[in-house]
Amino acid sequence: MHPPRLVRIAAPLLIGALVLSACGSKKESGGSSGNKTLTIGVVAPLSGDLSAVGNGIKNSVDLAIKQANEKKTVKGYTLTMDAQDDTAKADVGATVAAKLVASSGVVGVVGPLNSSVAKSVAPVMAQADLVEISPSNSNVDLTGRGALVTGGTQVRPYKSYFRVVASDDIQGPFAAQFAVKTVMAKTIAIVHDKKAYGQGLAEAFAKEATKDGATVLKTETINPGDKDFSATITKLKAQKPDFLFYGGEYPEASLLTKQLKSAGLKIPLMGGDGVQSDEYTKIAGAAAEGDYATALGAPTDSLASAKQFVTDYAAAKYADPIGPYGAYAYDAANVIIAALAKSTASGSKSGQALRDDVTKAVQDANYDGITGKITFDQFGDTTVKVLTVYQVKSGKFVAAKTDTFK
Amino acid sequence: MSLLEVRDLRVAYGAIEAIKGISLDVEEGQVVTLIGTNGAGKTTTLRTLSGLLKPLAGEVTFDGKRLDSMKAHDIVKQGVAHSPEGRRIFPLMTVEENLELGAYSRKGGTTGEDVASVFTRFPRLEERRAQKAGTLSGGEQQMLAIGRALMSRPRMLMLDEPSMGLSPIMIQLIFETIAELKAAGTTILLVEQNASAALALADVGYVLETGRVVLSGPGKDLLKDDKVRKAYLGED
Amino acid sequence: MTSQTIPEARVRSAPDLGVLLTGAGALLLVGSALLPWAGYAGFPGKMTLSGYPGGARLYVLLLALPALALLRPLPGRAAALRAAANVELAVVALTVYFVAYAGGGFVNVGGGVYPAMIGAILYLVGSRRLPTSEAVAEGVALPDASWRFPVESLVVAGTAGLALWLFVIGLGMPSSSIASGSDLTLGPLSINDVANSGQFLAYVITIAGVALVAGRLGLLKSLTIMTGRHPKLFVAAGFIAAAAFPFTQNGSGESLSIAARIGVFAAAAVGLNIVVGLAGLLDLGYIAFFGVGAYFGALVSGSVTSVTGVHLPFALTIVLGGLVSGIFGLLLGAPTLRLRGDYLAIVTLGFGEIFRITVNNLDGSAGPSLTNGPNGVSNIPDLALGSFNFGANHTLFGIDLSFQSNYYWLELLLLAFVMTSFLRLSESRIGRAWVAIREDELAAAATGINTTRLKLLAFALGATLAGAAGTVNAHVVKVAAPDSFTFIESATLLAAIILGGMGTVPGALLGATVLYLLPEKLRFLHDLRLLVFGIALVLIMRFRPEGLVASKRRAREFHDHETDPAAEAVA
Amino acid sequence: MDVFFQQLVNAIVLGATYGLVALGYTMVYGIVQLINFAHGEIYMLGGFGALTTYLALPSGTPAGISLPLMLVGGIAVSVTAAVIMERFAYRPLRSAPRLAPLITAIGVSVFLQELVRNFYPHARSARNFPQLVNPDYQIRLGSNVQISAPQLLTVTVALVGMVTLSTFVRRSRTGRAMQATAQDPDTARLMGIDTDRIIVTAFVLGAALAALAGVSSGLQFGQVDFHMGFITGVKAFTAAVLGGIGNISGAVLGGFILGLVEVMATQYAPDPFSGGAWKDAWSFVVLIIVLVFRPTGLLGERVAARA
Repeated sequence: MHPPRLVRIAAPLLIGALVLSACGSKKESGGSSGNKTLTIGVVAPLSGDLSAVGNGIKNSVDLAIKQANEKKTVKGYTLTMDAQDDTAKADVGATVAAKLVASSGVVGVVGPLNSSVAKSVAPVMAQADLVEISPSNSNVDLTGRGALVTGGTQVRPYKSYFRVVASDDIQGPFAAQFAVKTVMAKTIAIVHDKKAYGQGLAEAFAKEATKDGATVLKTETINPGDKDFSATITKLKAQKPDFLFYGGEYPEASLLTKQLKSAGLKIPLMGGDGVQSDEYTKIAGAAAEGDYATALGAPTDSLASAKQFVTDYAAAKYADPIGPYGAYAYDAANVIIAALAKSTASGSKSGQALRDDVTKAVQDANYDGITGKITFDQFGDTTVKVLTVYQVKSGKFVAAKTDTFK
Repeated sequence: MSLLEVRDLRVAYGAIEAIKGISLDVEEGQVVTLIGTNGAGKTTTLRTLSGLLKPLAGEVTFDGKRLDSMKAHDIVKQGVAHSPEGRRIFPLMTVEENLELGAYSRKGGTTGEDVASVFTRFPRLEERRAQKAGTLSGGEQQMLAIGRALMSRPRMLMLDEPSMGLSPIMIQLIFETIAELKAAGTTILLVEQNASAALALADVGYVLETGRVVLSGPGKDLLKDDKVRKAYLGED
Repeated sequence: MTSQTIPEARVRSAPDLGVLLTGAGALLLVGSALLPWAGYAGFPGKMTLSGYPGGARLYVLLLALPALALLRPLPGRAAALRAAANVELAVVALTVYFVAYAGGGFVNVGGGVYPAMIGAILYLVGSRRLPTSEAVAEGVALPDASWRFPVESLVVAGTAGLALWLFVIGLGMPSSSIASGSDLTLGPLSINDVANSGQFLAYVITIAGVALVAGRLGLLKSLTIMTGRHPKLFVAAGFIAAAAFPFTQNGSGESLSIAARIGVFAAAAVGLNIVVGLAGLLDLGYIAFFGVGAYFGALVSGSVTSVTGVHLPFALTIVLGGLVSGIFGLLLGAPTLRLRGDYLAIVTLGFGEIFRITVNNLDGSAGPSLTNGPNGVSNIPDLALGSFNFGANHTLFGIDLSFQSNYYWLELLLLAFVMTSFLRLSESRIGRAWVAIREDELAAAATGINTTRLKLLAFALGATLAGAAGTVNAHVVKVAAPDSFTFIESATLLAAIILGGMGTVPGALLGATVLYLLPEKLRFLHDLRLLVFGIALVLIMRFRPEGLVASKRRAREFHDHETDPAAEAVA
Repeated sequence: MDVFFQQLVNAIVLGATYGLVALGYTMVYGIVQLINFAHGEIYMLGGFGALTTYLALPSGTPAGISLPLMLVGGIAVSVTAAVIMERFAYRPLRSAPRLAPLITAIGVSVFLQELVRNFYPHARSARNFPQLVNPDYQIRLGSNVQISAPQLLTVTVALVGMVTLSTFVRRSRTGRAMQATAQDPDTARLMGIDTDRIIVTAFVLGAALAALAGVSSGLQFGQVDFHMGFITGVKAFTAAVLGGIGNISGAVLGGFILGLVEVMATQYAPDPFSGGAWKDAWSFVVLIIVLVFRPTGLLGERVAARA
């Protein structure tokens, strides 16, 4: 008689259990050192098209937590990470946010990547006063800045939401001023990927560039995931631009600049912090030479801590690259860790009291990060108005100009 | 030993047994016919013999080889050709291409001779050789189906309802063709609803009822049988 | 209740070896469940305690209980015990494996593990030696007596409650890497991932095992007879149990949030089931109708990001959202429904994409200003019914309820409404006409059914239900953005009803639950999550191509197909 | 006018890839009525197969040697994957309800993407693909109209692939058997055709052509990534339906029309509905209009649907 299927599966499993686990050392019963545990959550797309960027964020937070545990930054506590995959979708974001809120050990969250996801995550976090720092959201509405653009008063929509990157209405105009006043661009083509980040940035750029006197061509869009942009390039080429601003992220930007140049339209491409990545120069190769990208803060490669971060990240052998937002995520995590250290120093708190304290501590943060000094205004926006324009020289982004946005 | 021996064949569709144990023999050079009402299991028998259906039980032996576990495309290679019910010609191919496909099982070798002989038998097809088969009339399609079956140079030809849906003139023509084939020594297993014409031609006939053989014998005898006359020839 | 008279000869005078071994195995297992299984703290279920069958030990105990049947020969007991023993071995092996693995080695297991392993093997060996000639268990109905109704009602209601309770326990099992006092990490997986996933797997296997045992003993058949006699009671009990769910959550919103999402997903799946399951129209763009409802709901929600500035009462919003979506269904359906099968599929896919592209573009720059483009309509305010604010936590009967429970109840109402609509429709004349169209459109037309009008109706009704679900969902997730309405969403919905079993309500519910929970509970696999999900889809279709809950009708069709693709050939 | 002709060139290049991938959809669909959603992933695997081959070759191998080897490597990987997929995922479902294989196909598609993402080294973001054909090498077709060398290669490979396939299907014995199986599988078996083998052949041919498309896409854009198959897959499927699914010339025609619509919508569609943001919507609008007037696609001839 043949043994039934379950036995055939279970028997090897049983034997495997014995064999595999026969080796191993006896552990003292009663658990570990008596440290209490606090958890930092991460909300980012960990699967799907954006998984490389999302995992870069997750890994950077992981690195920050490991280093904090080694240095015992938060005394008496061990930090762990709870990374949740939002699959870049708003509704999934709401669910994982509820999940993080529900686990009392979670005292702070880094993420999410997408502004659209943030809009469903932030309300849930605000409800529980669980602090959330995004390493990448730049949409103006998240901190109520949208009202400023239309001339209203700014009201903070989510009381526990913070971000360490500049909103579109700062980064875009900063880039535009550089393009028009420093590069002396006259006819500017604008392309974006029709996503919240890309479009917001491109529109802010276009507005400022027009104001500064440049001719801005009708905005063109490309679809994320497409590879062949020749139709758009042909259309632009006929209008003879001398500068191109791209709102979007590096995967499309690198292909765009390559195709731009091989089509004979040899003009510089400029992007925001979504483009300012080593991956961009790696993929685009020689075509990227002379291109520009902006990023918040002073040049990171001038800071020893930033260099150390890149080295440590490489040493940890993560499967995914740092990506454009890894450094910001690392800083965001460290801001939360610093806030934790402060909140727990005065005595052992837990639950809602600790969350409230951490949110307050983040609001008052004054932290020297690898992307520069981090402080927040009353709406959760970074107060840093220092931005840097980078230019690709010999295959690397090199700081071209650092300035305070006015 | 007969060319085709079927022993206690049983076939089911899901839980419904359509053939409940049929045995029959076809001798080399004979025309054998299966008659019966709708649902008696005639077509199912042919489809099982050619391998389109898998039998539940029973044996099918053709020229000493077991067919019951063979796949349909291998059975053709044994020399069993099946012209299916409803003709089932390939509508988007030309008449000539349809015929060529009939010879598919004979790997290599020329087909020109066979095509020519089909055209001799059915001059109408030659006129339409380059026409899409789907545009032919019903009778022409039936000629094509028979011609296509002949292309494999079968040792036994199975014809399923060749007269169905045709005009009286066409029916006559088809039966003449079968008679000619018989005269040329072709072994034929014929399924027909037109029982009188079939029995008149057949050496042996089997009467099927709800999946069983209820009567068998020489075609001429069956033609005279009272029960058969009542049930299948519409006589009182 | 399944006892029947057993022929005297079958009852052996002396217990045979099989009975002895099985009994000994079961006793060992019961004993082992009372001993510690882990030599270290941290594994869920207080595995270091003795005298307390916590965690997976409870499952071990539970699966040993069928051995009580040894005391009295019941029909089907040998088969039942064999099933129990198989599952028991799997649970023991799995748990030992996970305890040892999470503990860093076999040396860290507790003393209860050894009797458990020996017991499981004895149990299995013994059960395989039991005499098999015993009668097969039949489902039994209670005799017609005055006490039948109350007893049956209790059983039926209890079953519904039990099923939901089991589901709730499974849902509540932690599956993420939230720490619980350990600092160990094992490669990419934390110790808690391992432990939690081990316990979750053991739980799922145990439930499947208990169901198998009950099936072998004829209990499931009896249950089917009873629930079949009181269908309304069964459904009502199910809903009452579901409605009570938030009271079990201690004010936490996590499980409720997941359950609410399953609810809205299931509601959409049931709606799609009208189009695909009943009328047989393959729709690959169904999520667009859901999106129409979501956008409509968002635009009239009074959100500051809505260009309309309108704030309608929510009850009106649902109705109008459904209607608007239904009108879109008519517009889509009218020109395209004469297309056949897969052509219709690609057209619906196309419409779905056109919808997504359009809402992404209606932002005033690439098109007229309506939807805020990629930013979506966000900051949707919480619902308020009079003074009751959906966004606030409440206390009811002294129990804390997180704000998610308000939305959960809303989704439950929606689901009840959609399910009722589906059942009413499927049993109506229209429903039967749809099935006729699905089976053979030409024949249906020949019997005088106006196929075009009915197909259009199916499309419009499906769209209406999706639209209503969409308006609700917009308020739950607080944003309507184009990202949520991609082709993958439509494909997942379609997969839910095919996986569950087409054309049935329980199928759609189960499919939606499995498809939603599977990736959720696979989160411990981190990067390999979707990989395993893909394999799971392939395997489920491989072994249950007719779906998990096949309607009797479809199961029959499927089995006809198995032997003969051309069933018309019986001549 | 230059702009128009340049856009025409762009359209042909774009359409060539769509057409090449569409052939795989159309062949498999024509024979087993299965929408093989995982076909886009076969295209992706072709690109990765070629990349692997390139990396395995000693550096400095001349393009004249490495390019053909890469094609072979890409085809080998795609074909192997397609054969395994057919054998273990689809064949067991041949008599299952019609929609079951659709879910299997989605499962296979997710599985293949994740397989590459997780297990191909550094494939989580795009991997650079060797630019063996210099994209800066431009061939002038007019005063201001040009085509780059990799684009020309894409078109050439596609045309050769299409012509070879259509000749094979129309002239060869196996091709005839494929046609017969597509029109009537049962009767095809009665002709002595091993339909199982024919189905595998359809998968193999489709995979080989998809691999060609995958490799030429890698050469043209200088990168391959794990999700490149999804969008191309959907577009190619659309192209196949547009041309009349099951019809080989139709798939090619559909591919080119789709390319043309996308490119021309980018340039010429009336504002504000022009540009990349709307081009895919235009594609589907054209598809729907075509199907409303020709319910079986442009060249679809099967009047009496068999499914």
